[in-house]
Amino acid sequence: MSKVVSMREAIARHVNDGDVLVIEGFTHLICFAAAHEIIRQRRRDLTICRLTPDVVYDQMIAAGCATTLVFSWAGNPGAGSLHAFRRAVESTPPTLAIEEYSHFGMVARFCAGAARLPFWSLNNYQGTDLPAANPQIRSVTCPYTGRTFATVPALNPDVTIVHAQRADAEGNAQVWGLLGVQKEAAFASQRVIVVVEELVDSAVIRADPNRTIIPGLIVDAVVVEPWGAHPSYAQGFYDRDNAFYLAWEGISRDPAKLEAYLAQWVYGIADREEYLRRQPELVARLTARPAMSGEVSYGY
Amino acid sequence: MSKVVSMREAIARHVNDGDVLVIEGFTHLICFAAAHEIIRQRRRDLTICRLTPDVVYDQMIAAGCATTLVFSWAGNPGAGSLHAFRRAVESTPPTLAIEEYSHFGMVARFCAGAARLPFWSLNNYQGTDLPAANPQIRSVTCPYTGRTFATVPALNPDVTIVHAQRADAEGNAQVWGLLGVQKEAAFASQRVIVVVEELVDSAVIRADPNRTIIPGLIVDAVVVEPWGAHPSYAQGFYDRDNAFYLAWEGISRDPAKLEAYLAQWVYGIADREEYLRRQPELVARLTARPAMSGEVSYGY
Amino acid sequence: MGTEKQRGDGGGGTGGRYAPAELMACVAARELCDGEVVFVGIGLPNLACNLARATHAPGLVLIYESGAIGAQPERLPVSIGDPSLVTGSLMICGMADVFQFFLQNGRIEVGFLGGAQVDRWGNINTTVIGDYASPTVRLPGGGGATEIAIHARRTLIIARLDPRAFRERVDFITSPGHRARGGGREALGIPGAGPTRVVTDKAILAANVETGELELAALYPGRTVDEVRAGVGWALRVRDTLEKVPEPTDDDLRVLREQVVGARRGRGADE
Amino acid sequence: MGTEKQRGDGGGGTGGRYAPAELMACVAARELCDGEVVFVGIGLPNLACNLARATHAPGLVLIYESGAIGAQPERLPVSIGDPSLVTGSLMICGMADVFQFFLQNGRIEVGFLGGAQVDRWGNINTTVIGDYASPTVRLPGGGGATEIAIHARRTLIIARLDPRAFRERVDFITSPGHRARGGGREALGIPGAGPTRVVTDKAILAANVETGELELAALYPGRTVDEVRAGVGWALRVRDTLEKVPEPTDDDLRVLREQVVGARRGRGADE
Repeated sequence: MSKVVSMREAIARHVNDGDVLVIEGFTHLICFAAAHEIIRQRRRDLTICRLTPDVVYDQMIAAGCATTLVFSWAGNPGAGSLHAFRRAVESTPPTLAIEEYSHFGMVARFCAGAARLPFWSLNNYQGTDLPAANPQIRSVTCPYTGRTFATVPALNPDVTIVHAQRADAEGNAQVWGLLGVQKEAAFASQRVIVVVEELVDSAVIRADPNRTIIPGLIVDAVVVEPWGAHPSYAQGFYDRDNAFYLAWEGISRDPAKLEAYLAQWVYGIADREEYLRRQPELVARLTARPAMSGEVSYGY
Repeated sequence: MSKVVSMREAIARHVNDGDVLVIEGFTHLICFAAAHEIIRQRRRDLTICRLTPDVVYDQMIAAGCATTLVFSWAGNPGAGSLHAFRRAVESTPPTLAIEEYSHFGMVARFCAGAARLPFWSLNNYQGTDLPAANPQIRSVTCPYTGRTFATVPALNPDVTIVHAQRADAEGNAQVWGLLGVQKEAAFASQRVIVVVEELVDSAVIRADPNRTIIPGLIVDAVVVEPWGAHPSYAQGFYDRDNAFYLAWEGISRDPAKLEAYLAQWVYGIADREEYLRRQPELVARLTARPAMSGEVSYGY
Repeated sequence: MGTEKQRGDGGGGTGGRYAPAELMACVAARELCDGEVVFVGIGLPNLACNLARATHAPGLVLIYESGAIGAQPERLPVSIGDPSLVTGSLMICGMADVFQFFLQNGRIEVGFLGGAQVDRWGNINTTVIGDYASPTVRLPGGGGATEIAIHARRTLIIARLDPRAFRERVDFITSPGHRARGGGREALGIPGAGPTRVVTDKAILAANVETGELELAALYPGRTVDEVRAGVGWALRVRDTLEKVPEPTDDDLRVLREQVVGARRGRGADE
Repeated sequence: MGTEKQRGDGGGGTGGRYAPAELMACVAARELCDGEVVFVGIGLPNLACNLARATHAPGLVLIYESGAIGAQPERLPVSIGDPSLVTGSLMICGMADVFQFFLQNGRIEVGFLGGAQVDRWGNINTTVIGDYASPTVRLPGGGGATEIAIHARRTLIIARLDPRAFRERVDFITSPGHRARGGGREALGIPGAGPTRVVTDKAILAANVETGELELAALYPGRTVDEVRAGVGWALRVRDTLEKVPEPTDDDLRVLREQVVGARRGRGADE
């Protein structure tokens, strides 16, 4: 049975005020379209979790959606700072609570969540100030060696939004290129929204089942949103808009400019389709040139 | 630099008497060619580990290569018993030592080994007699909930042999279809031998990097051995030889027949090439019919 | 478990219209609801799941511990890792994901279990007959049956009645039932509900909701309580009102024989 | 760290034949041996690794924490997850594998680290200036730098000399050096050897094999010990015999400018 709905409907149905929300994707496949709809629907008191808050969460922080950020690296990748984030945590008192790990720690939290274990063990954090800064980083003793290892608690979001290159109507989703922690985040979550560049027939999925990273049986809604990851990218579809990431340094540094950006590109438009219609040069500038994978046979 | 060697050379160089050896592959891609060469080279005192010993380890047990078996299910999949195994453990005293887990337990042991953690935690074994039968199954207390969880110790083999559909000369190996625990076993191992149906140019690997499950940087030797997994199968290349698995019930039940089998099909031949030359009907009977995956683009 | 073997042992059903194995497959199939996520085993469970998928439960999601998710086998798989489970499936994942992200995660709604020995609490032994250290008969072992018994939201046991199989006590607990080593499921922190129903060749046993003890819940057409009691090694309780088990319809049998069993286009053993 | 920026600030080298950033990239490249497995960061480390790969270390294996293994970027990646790191790489894996199976497994031979603050023991702070709870300047945080500092078999630090950066003590230990919170690496059970060399814009500092303290080990052409001391916030020890750092050859500079930096065929920022 089809789970395809509009982005408006998916967010309205599955993202509530106060939720623990994850929009994952490491540089690749970051679903800005979902974040913009959450901002438009004025969700509040969210705990937003990502390894790299990135411009996507800087926008949600600026829009007042979030009260807490769980993260491991809060910069603008290759371009500078996330100034909305910095203003929030550098003000006294801070207007945003933070819970901080390293990348490995965040990955381990998603692994534990996906495996439905309350903790995950890792050989990490010795000699650092992170455990003192975050009491959720604890330890266990190995029953074989007697050595102690760090632990992080499971992260089980209320809702996780994953952007994928393609899926069928039931949400069997395929991703290639960088995988980040999309699979772990989806399995860890109570609800899952899959957003895709392309809706395909199940036959396309079944022709190459090893490419499926998220099975439909854990998916609640499927949204078809071409260019939904811009200004991040979708391997095989469009390139990263580095110009925008660099421009964000200037936009986010000035609260007035940031407000103006949100007014024009988020509140001021209805949906991603209008977002694209208003900047037709994107397609010409960023559409990917083909680089084909070749085929394999699944026959027997 | 190329790591391609003959099977004879790979086994002579990398498999020693007394080693902890893993030939993995869950029903799919079980490297019988390597097992037969190990038998031919008369390795002794091996600790052999697999989720499913399968016919491949029944043959090695019958040939006297192994002193210990680490496993989780010792049947002939879909066909009956492994009688060499049963004779060894049912005799008094047993002539084969065993260390037994469930599938999940074995998988967790490989995960710990691959992550270089001495243990792995799982929510399992409550109410069963397995922990009493195997004191290596222990427990830890969760530092967040206070609940106790089972643990298994890391498995770090001396050498792991993985059969793959294809790899380049440096051992960057790609597998599709059932993946079993091949990746985890390889990363857990001190030495890795990759055996492939097809040696390909690195350009083929680089055209579809998401299919690579084992990177060349952890591989010590690459062996090109078409049909090296028969009577198991290689998706896209040849089907499982169910007739042989069924026949093994009769062969392995009778020690004389088993001896005769080893004399004719292992000791009696030089290598896998001769093994194939002597049963030309295999190719006609088991060659896979094509079922193509379709292509994706990695462009940007 | 080859199907020929069950066909071979002659119809126990009315007028030999079907073999006991066929009846068991049809009864087990009816235990599955459309859209459920099922952890499938080879043999009778595979027949039952594919029969259900071909009849009343087209939305059944078949998951095999080998890593095939949403499999649509075009032949009757001889092994749990048969290539026909891969071709045309919705997803293939490594076994670390199968056990951690699907099973331990609680995504499996129904698991099938069989066994050489089953006790009155639904504990199952697939490990050893006699002493573990010096066994009379060494069985294959647990495989995935231990974690399936612990994590599947409910399990169905399929086994033929025989007092040597249905015993007061099992020699070794491979898969925990309702009262296992150390106590009940809740006390042991076992997430799944355990074996709610046992499909045999003559009747259906079901676990008592309070005690967890297996009781006679339904008789197959033409079977008597005494026949069933003769196949069970403990004083079997009989429910006051027994469920009716309808005969397999001609349709069920046709689909089972033509589409499920007959579907096998396998090579090797299958030709 | 955009390369323009370093080009812009005018050649500190002899006759302005090269920019400080170019010199740092050339020096760092020489620290890498052919065939080594390197965990690459964006900016100078990326320049250094790709320069080494294009000159004396064609067999260098570049691994990015984003999951690209054996990357061959055809343009200068602006971010660590740039699509050019994926196209034509040897393997793409999830980040759970990157951190557990590659890094924690001990497969990474060299890791690059930078930081706002570095102390005399090689401890690095990329988290916060001032108090953690009420920061003066909130920095991005550790990202992968904590686990790289712990698990890479050795690390190279790249940073410009500045007494505000090279301090007696760092405000926060994000990445442990040779004497971190709670003691030395061995006592803390840290597997990697830690920061063996620090590549700056004027000199190379190296860790004392016994004490782990960073000492002046090599001066760049035309630089003096006093210049270096002026950029370090503690009483810097100077080794009796200083290594010689050869000037970048014209070949190095040509490859760096044409093949590495000039390779960028990126869009967006890159046009």
